[in-house]
Amino acid sequence: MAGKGNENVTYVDKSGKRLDGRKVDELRPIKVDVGVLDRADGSAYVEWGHNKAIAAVYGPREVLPKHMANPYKAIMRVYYRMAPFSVPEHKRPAPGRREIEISKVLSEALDAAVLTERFPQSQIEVHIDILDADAGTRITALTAASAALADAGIPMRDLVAGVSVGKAGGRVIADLTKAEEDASDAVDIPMAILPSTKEVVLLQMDGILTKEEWKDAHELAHKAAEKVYNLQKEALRKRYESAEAVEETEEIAETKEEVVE
Amino acid sequence: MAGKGNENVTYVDKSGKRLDGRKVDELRPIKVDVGVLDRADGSAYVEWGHNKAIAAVYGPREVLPKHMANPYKAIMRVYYRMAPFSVPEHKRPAPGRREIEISKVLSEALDAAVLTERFPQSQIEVHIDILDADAGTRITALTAASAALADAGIPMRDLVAGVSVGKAGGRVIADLTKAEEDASDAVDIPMAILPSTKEVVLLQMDGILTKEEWKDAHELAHKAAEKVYNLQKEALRKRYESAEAVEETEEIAETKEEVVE
Amino acid sequence: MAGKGNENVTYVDKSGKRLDGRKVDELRPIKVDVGVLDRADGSAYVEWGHNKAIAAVYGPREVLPKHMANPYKAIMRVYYRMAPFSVPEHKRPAPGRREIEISKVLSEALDAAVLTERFPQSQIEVHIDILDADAGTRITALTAASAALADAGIPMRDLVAGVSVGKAGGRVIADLTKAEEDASDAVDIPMAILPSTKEVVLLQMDGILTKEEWKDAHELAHKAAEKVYNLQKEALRKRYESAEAVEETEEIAETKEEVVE
Amino acid sequence: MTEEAIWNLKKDNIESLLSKGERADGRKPDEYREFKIELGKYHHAEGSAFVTLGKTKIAAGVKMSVEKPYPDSPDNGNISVNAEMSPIASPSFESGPPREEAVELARVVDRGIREAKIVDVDKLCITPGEEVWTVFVDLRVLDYDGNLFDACTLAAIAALVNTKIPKYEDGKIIDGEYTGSLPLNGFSTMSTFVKIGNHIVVDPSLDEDKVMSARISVSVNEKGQLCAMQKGGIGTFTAEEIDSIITDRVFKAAKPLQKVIKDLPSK
Amino acid sequence: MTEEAIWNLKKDNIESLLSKGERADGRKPDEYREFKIELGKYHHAEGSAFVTLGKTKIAAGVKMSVEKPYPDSPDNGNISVNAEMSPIASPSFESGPPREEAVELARVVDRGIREAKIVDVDKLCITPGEEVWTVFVDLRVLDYDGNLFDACTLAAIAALVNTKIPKYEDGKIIDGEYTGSLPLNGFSTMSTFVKIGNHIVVDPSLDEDKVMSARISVSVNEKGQLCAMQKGGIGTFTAEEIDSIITDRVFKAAKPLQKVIKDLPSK
Amino acid sequence: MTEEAIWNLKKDNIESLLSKGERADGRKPDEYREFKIELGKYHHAEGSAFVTLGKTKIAAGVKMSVEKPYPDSPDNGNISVNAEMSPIASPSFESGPPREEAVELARVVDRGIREAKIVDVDKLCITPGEEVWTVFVDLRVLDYDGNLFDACTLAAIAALVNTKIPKYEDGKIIDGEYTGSLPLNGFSTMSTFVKIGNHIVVDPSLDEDKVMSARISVSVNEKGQLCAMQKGGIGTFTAEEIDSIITDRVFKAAKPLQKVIKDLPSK
Repeated sequence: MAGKGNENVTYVDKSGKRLDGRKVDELRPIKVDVGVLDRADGSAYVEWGHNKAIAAVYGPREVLPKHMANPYKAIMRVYYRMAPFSVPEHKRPAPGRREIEISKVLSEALDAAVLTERFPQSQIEVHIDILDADAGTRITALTAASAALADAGIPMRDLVAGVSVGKAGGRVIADLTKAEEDASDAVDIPMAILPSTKEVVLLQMDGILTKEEWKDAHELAHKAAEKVYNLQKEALRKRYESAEAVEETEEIAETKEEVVE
Repeated sequence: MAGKGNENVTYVDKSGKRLDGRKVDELRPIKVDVGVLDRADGSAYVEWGHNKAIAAVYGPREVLPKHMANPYKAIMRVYYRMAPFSVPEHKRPAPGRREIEISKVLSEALDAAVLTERFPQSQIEVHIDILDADAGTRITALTAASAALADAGIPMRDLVAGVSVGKAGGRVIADLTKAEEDASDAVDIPMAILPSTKEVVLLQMDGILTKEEWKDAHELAHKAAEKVYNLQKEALRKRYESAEAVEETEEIAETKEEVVE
Repeated sequence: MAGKGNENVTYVDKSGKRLDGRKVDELRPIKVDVGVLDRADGSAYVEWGHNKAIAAVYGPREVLPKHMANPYKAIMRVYYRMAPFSVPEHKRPAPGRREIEISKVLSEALDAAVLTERFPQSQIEVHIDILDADAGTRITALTAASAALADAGIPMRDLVAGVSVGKAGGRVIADLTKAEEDASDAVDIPMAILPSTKEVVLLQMDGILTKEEWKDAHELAHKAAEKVYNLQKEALRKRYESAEAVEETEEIAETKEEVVE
Repeated sequence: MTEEAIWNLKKDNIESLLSKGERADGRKPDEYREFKIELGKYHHAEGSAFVTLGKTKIAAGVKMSVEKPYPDSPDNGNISVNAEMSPIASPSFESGPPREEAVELARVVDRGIREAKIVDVDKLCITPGEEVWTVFVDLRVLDYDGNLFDACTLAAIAALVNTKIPKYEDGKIIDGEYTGSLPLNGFSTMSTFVKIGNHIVVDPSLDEDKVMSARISVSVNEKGQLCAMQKGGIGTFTAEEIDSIITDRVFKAAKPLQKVIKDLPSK
Repeated sequence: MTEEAIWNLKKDNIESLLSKGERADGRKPDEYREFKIELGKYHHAEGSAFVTLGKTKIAAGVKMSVEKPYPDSPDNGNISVNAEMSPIASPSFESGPPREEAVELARVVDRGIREAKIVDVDKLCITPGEEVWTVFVDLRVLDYDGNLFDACTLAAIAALVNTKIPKYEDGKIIDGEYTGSLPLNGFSTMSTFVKIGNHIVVDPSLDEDKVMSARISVSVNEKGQLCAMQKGGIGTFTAEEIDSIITDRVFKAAKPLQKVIKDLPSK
Repeated sequence: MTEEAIWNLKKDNIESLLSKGERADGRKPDEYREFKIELGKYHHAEGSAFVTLGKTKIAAGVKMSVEKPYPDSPDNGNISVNAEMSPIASPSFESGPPREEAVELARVVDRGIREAKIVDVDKLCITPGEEVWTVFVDLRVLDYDGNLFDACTLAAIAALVNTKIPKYEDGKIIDGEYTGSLPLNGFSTMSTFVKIGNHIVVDPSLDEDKVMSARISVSVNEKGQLCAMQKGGIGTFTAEEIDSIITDRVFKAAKPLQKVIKDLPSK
């Protein structure tokens, strides 16, 4: 993780403020919209600081090729992809090794939450497009994916809240920006948590950290997860209300069509 | 389309002659040979100016993988490929985006002519190799493909005649060469036409054209298609005559073989 | 084959000694170990001069996809791969054209020895990793593969002995090193032989050779094959003895496990 | 009922409406659905646009990159258009390398821009023969509700209008600093007509896209000239149908698009 | 019995043993299997190691190559780790391009080395902005008997310790001549714990790898600091489990590995 | 009858004929079918040939390209042979990247040319260490009626004989202008023998190719020296069979090919 940051940068000032004015445990602004796409079975759009991710969910549906199916549970297939314009240098469209690894860890994190045993022989697909990236894309993706799964009506033990904690300029902080990740002592710890039970379903770490710092970071992560969880629930509540309204309208529309036919 | 041509080039002189001596509505020399390959179900070789294309047809045959089959009609699969030595700079063997797009539009143009509904659950394959390229390869390919389909005995509503019209040096002309495509105001309009009904099954355009120019170009295209059509029919007639002769010989050969066995 | 070797190098001196002290018909040191891997059905590791190859065998097992199966015999699938660190310049991990060709000729050479007709509808896989390369990797690979097939209990008409003969500095010699392959008149002839019947199952040649030189080289090859054959048999004999010991142990272990369950 | 049978029923229904001069969503034959353009949504892109056309949604982003020019045009920058039709947008799209549909989409949008000479590539030279700007336009289809050609062209043109040129010093792009807007000459729009039975309508909805027999996309510049065309589909057009679209209907249909594009605020 | 059913039985068996504090092979929860490191086996590699951990076998080789540096680090060399999980090692591995398991393995091993700053990339510059050394570490899994993460990390680190820098003159690497050993700062080891039922053990055997619900790999440097982590598997860890592993168990478990790595003879 | 069964019948038939010293098409064991070479058919190629051997048809084209030399041969040009076995030529060929048959074909043809040192690569240097000519020989199999090795070698050699070197000025190839013919030293031909039962014949027809158990291709230069060999097929040759082919039969069989190649008009 350790970046090439100028050693003279003060990542947390005396009043406890960070480069962008946040407190050490403060998250960037997060916006969660659910049901943003028409064709997908479920969808969500998340803005998290400068990060922007859109997720679409399909399923449970038939597994192709069939011999890949699991007779005991649904298989989760997650495709995390970065738009070529989402990063400072134009990215080639084919998925790189980073995207392949992140797709795998996101798939495992979501699989831990989804009640896959209810849908044997089937698959659930999650497609995530990162449209803008600024440190924290995988947790933005995860937060969107989890909300999109709920939007698709896929039963889950809990929502999955993505958070990131870490270190910059000698201080343990929550939700690092790219500028903070460039600190020479930077540590980035993306995590995903099932907030109700505080179970950890994704955990990665890059950078040098002591045991003591880990304890602080870990505590910070669970607090942050709680906040993300509330935003997800709020977005789903809104969607549920508006969906009910839409369904009524659709019923009327369908009635009309029948008349036409 | 617009090329880097010298503005001082006179693309059509006062007597109506073009750089290579042709009149504005005159096509380059075209040669159509049918039944040129032994292993394919049908084949044709077309020379059109410097362009050289060979087409092989297989089918109707089984679709693999099976789930791609259509229960109502045969599917058309067209593979348009350029030999690495067919162009000024050595081309890599793997198909590029241009070849993929052209394969698609050729496939649609041929599908419009073939009575695909007679062969549900099956596929018809057309493989075309461009051995020499000089503006107009896709219509050379299409003309060869259409003749090869007829040679394979695939029923069609009509032959498909490929033509190209366009503009260079301010004049609407038929069948542009590479030199004409390099004009700074060049427009290229590859088309494919079912000559009996004048239906258009392929149409692409690159370059800036007015409505009025379009009308002239369109008229020219239908006239040109008639000429190509006659050449195709003539080649098939020749093939049909010689094929009858060959079939008689083959029957004798088969009789012999039976004796040997 | 002909290399860029210094013309002044004496590849065979007056006393008949080569650059590394070997006689013209002498092979480099060869070490054959059988049963070196736990998970494969059969395995072998061969060091041949600086060459190091490890081979794993699986099968006979089901063919996937099924329509590739042969109703009359097992199909042989051989994957010859070079480790990126096995050659002077770091090699990309994806198999190159050389690896694809060698996999094919090794597959044919092994197929000639294996009693494939005993296993219709099935496949036998041989995976070979070259960990160090110094002229003669394909015959090292073949020698390992053949021993691994025997270790897997696959019935064969005979073991396949890989050898290489050729020419350097005007002399016909056995088992060329990379230094000898760099001679300006170098000829390399990799061969594989079924020693019992002296049948040839692999033969390639690069470089300029006269008929007379061929005769000498051919004779040398059969002598060398005999030596390789003895080393393979010796290694299998050792393995067989120790395997019997191991099997007894395993039986005891299995008995224990049953008690535990 | 099989999916094929359902589409045949839908087709009959759409056709019988069209016979009465009606479309399922109440539009006239040459009328576009509502569309909306949002500019500059993506901060890492040098220019970007988010376009909705009906429920079709496209995210377009432009990245500028310094590259070696092609030997035959040492003084010109380059433009490259790519389109991704990922399963995000439709249950029938597949993941993996771009299939022929996505390749055609990208190449047709590219020609609509390239042939209209919208990007002034002469002004994108940094050092002749050494360094020029390449303009990468990437299109992500996010929701497929019909007519990707026109929606993607709108998004690409809008993203180009929104594009700034990064500051380039000592062989490096200075992240977040810019030296001006991308030099553009006019604009173009693309209008796609589809044939259903013997009826032809512009801006096909999803259902119209699925049941059409033939498609024609025509690109028109701000001067009312034609600048690119592409016919698709396994059906045919008569010569008269083609003439009617190309010399008349396309210019009427394109008006609302042209008006909006013309008024987009440049960077 | 299906394969799935067999694994469920195995899982029950392993769990019931773990409830009694026992493992199938007699180890304690935080105990590694026997491991062995052989250095310098492959003469074309600039450094190499052959590692066995239980019956897991890894061949690691390092090649040094001269490349152009990345624009944002003109004075630094680079390191690149790749892992091949070919069918040589297991009947369940497939040939072809690396699948997500092999990509994850390579990237986690890479981070365990990179984040611990083991290779002194500042000293791998030949000409700033022009030529730097790239250190290619290639891992070949030859026998899969569980716990590839720790075995591959051991093999990679050992191969680096064994690495010499080739002589480089007039733009060419002189084959077989060297100018010194690869500059290293300290070392790291990786320790992988798996959860089976509600038991957690280090260094999973093949069976433990197959029946585990969740996995966590923790990389620790020679100073006792954490330097990389990766959770895997579709199961979960409680916050307490994580803390116990990260702040306590990993340091105890890693001791034998650290001792051996520390004493490896450098080139 | 299955396809396999049909081939077994054919094989029996071919073998019983061979026992009487006859081939299905009336040839003697060491006799080639009729062949024909047309030169210079493709105007964009620097050299080209269209070869028919029986009904097998090959189009070969040569393109010359300026490239950076390999570091270990800074003064030499390079040659690269590629072969495409597309479905044009046979219902059993598949489209897609070259399969192992096409890779082997290209590499064996390449070695037959390279090892005979036909192309004088020393004379293909433009600026040592900077620019050299690469000679790309591309082979398109258009009709597969047996014996691709010999037909492709004929086509490749003929295309090389037909090749002119493009004019190269100021870092650019001048399209359509040439400075002389490609410098060649002698030539080679390839002769392929197949074993059916215990009979061996040259220049296999399609049926002979399909039923053969083993194949050997031997390349011979104009001085009567051997310069490349390749055994194929899952059958075996005895030591005596090999000797008979290599030291005797190949030289007789190759005569008509060598005569025609020798008399080809150079550019």
